[in-house]
Amino acid sequence: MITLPASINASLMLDIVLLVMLLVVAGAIVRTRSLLAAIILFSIYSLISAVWLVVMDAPDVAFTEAVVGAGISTIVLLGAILLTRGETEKPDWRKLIAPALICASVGGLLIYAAMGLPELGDPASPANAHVGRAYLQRTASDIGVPNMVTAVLASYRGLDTLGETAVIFAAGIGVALMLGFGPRSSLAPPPAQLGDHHVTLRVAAKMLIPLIALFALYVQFHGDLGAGGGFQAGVIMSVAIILHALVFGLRETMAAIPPRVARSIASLGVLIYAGVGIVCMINGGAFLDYDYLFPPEIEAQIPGWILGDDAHAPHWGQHAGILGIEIGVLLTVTATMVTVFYGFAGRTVDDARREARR
Amino acid sequence: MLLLAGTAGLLVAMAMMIARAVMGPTHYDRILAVNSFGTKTVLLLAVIGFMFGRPAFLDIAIVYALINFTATIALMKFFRYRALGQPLGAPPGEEGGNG
Amino acid sequence: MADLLASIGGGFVLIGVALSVLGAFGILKFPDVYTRIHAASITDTAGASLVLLGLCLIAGISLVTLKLVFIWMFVMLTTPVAANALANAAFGSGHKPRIGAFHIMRSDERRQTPRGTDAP
Amino acid sequence: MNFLATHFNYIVVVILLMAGLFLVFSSGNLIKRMIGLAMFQTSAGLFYISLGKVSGGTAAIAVERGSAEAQALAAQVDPAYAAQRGFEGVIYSNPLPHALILTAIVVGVATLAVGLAIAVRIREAFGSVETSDIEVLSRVEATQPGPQA
Amino acid sequence: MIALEVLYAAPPVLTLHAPILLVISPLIAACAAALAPSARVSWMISVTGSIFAAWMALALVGEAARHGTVTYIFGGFAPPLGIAFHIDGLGAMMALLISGAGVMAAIYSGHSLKVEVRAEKHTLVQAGFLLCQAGLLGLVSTGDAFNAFVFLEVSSIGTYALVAIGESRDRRALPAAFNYLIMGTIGATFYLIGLGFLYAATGTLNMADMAGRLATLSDSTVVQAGFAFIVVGLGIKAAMFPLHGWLPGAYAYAPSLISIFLAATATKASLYLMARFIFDVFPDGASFEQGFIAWVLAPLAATAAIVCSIQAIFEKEVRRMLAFSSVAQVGFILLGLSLATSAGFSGAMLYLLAHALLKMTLFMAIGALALSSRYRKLDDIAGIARDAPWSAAALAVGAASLAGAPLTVGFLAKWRLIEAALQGGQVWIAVVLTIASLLTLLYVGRIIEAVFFRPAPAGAPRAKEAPFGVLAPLFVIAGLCIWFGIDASLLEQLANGAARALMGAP
Repeated sequence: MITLPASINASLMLDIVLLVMLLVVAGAIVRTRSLLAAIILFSIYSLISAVWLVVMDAPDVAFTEAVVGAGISTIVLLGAILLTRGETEKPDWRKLIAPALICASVGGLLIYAAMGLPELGDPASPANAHVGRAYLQRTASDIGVPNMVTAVLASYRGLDTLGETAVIFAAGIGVALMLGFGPRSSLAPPPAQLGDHHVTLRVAAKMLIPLIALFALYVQFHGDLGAGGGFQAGVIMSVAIILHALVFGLRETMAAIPPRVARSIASLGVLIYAGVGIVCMINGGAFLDYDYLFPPEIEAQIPGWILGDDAHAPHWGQHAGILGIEIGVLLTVTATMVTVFYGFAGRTVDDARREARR
Repeated sequence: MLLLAGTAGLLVAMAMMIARAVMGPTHYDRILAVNSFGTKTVLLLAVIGFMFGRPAFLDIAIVYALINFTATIALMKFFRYRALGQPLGAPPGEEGGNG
Repeated sequence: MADLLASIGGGFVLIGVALSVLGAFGILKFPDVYTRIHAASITDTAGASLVLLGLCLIAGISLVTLKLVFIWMFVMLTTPVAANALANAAFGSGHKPRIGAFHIMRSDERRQTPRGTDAP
Repeated sequence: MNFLATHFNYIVVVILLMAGLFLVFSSGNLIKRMIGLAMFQTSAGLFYISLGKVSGGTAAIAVERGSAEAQALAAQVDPAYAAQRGFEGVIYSNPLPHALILTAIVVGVATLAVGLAIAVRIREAFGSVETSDIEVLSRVEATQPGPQA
Repeated sequence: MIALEVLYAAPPVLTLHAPILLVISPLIAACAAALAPSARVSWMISVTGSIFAAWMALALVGEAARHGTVTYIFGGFAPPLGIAFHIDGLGAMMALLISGAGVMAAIYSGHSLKVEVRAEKHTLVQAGFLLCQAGLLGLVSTGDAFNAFVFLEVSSIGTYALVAIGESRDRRALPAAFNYLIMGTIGATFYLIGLGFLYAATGTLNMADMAGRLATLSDSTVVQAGFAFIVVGLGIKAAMFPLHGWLPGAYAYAPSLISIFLAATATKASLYLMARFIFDVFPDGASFEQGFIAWVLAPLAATAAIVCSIQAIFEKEVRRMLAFSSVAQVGFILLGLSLATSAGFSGAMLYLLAHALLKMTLFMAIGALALSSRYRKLDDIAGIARDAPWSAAALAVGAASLAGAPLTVGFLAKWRLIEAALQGGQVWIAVVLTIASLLTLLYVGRIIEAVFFRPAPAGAPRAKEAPFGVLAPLFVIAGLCIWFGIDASLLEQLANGAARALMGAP
């Protein structure tokens, strides 16, 4: 009696309300001249889209959007405005005409084209009928994991995800090249003031950090059963490390995980991913063909009960392959996000002046 | 039906938070709004999961509850110290973190 | 039995949501940041607790309940701490509460106050 | 009007896309432009997700056939709709756009990080993150004789 | 031709996996370079990885010549379910071009980076360079449209930061890189949106499958919008005329390792993808496509060829001049493509290869001259031929080739294009090509005049000749410019194979 008979309509209602909220927030972001307000509103924007994504049956994407939009993006943006300062200048309205015209015409074209799209939720639309349906029908027999998004991401389109890992790695390299070198200020604790000892925060953080890390591992290894996976787990893990740096200071964190080590771990992750693919190649399959991850004589030795029941036995390679690449993704993402945070948080405006003079 | 009403209520509360975040007037109001918005999002995600019969989505709510905290700390440090990398002062007698 | 529990749970959810809405109303209407923090942190924790309790009743005993308990723990841990940090930051940066008989010490007086004491 | 109801998602997504693009083009502040760019990319993801929604569907995480959860999910679907479309049991939404957009979000955050890092260096080198200031300073640079080794 | 067969030879096991080895060898080398303990080691890794990729590209050229299209299926799932690489003559040619340019740039970087970038950053620069290479190689190999987006971004993200590190010599590198990032990301997102429309219309992401399904859909507004967004998105990435604003800065201020590699490959890879979509994926007879080619692509390309050549003439900074010239030359290639005939394609492909060679020569030579004197403007290198005769000679070869002097590869390529235009009955294209070539002569003349015939500015310190490590790759490429100008059979073979692939012939 609690579940709704007409939940289709409930989801449609939610869909519309959330989209209107998105519109309002987007409008506010465009209008505001305060950078900080824009950042705060942007984090609300990604929160709303995360909820909307859940309503649209995309919990994996919602997960990513929540951890990225509300976590990493916000922190990185904050770091950036700390190092740049300033609000935006009041724009000259004459300079807004051309962009407005471009956007209006592109938008008009898009809306006109969108009229030809199949209506929302049409199960017979080409997008849902062709390849999409094939994944729904074949995942159970091909891959044998319940989460079909993970199946598509890690196995059917595993090469995309290798590319994605490479993109993250490249971003880590980019930020390290930009901000990771040069002198670092002493990062002394701030002058003591009344009420500045933050016992509450330190205690809460000490309790939370291990919990967050544990939860990241849960997300990591639960990824083929429920929403989650290597990327989400990596971001969560990096958030644990970032929280440590925020509360106990960057220097402590850097002592535990030096920047160079973080960069090395990032490249190690990509290597692990590519390595899984190469092992498949060596055993006679194509790149990333996890069915060849183990030579047949070894695979025959693996009892089916390891994965719960005998029905899973033929998918042992798939499971192990997905596990392997997800570990690679986890390492790269964690290390890269930490590198990015080091880059932004490890600089101060003084450093910048010193570097500029040099 | 109760859950649907709950969802609607949470949406109303979220809309109010958006209004506060847009209006300001100080940045602290905005942070308060985003923090409170986050808590309501967590609840909404949980309720939606039940309403749609997929309570497994609670993971997203958990992760958001965790990340909300970190983001708020970052914002707080932003105001208080104008830097993200400094340690938060320890009480007298405790040396950890002063490095 | 399960239906009854579910109905009770739904009731809890509704009460919790109503609290949240009230809090939101407070955040919208109260005059300054401290009173708003006050409105937000109390209703958020209480509202969240009630909603999550209600959902627990609906879910029965399972992994889901455990997750709900985790969420509750995190909310209880983070919301008050964040509110504290926020008020601290606002106060430290010199925002004066608008209502109440507060006399904000000037910064030179503040330095003389021994560490660890609460603000007046 | 009917079009508005069935294509509401696409219209909103287009407006969001254009809001992001407008911010990129119109703002003089580099950080603000990066926020616009991030909005633009996020909204492109919303477009794909809208494409992959199936009415009456649920997330593409398989529930065990015949389990209580599966029965509850199947019961949510309007039987007339299911019969008309030839569905049986639980309906799942299309997982492919979800996988694609996961990748796209990752690309987005990578771009954001690198872009902001460059913006920070611009502030350090030019003392400003306003496009107008940077243009003026660059033009000054172009008229100076090149430094000799 | 026996010599070629020897070149193409690779052990069967490698040939079997050549498509993926082509892409992951630079990728793995990138990880190894990031882990490398010293700049020297990372340089060696970079060179090794690039050479291995080039070897695989050669093997693929041979395979594509023998079998038409090489298909490599990933994960054991046949497309459209899985991702597959489809490498035909065109893809193989592009792969060879990119990996060849990669090898040369990598060797060159052994010395140039030392001067341009602080030593502690070298490992990461090499890693970024290799990632960029891997991304471009993936882009030209893949048969999956979304996978192409991913590879496009792999190559772009690292490049943005690599352009920006040119700041140590000229701080304008930073705004240039930022601009590049904004425009590049908008381009990529436009591509993503366009692809979304195509996906909505066809339900697939595999290009071959998509082409089959689009054949009956050319009236749909959804498909047309998809076409528009993909072309504009890739047009930004390829610096198509009105969308080229990011390019001069990005090329001019980047470290020479990057500007050499980008000038030879980056826009061309996007151009490749655009050609794939226009001629392979979208139905050939569609009226919107023909209208686009006749009324948008060709006029814009012609404008680019003329306007950007003029801009180059009035540009004072050498590298920016060459960058504007690149935009103009992209116009040349697009004009060839817009003929939509076999001769036009083959001419355009020949031009693409020739341009890559000669632009590499020019950027390498300019980089070599800049090693000892940090100049920016044309006046600063006046009379430098006296101090650095070898670099200046190579510069002359590149410049002559760009101007289309006989006995250089540039001449042959221009000749083929004009010939194709006349054959196709498009006289105006031939006229535009001729005018633009004459304009090219003007700015090339300015460079030659400054370097060889003007006295050095009084009081300027004398420049030094570049070391052997820089001159060797420079002379290899400059030599190729001349060699192919005399005997272009190899280039023509590649270009014809590519043109055949675009025409859809087996």
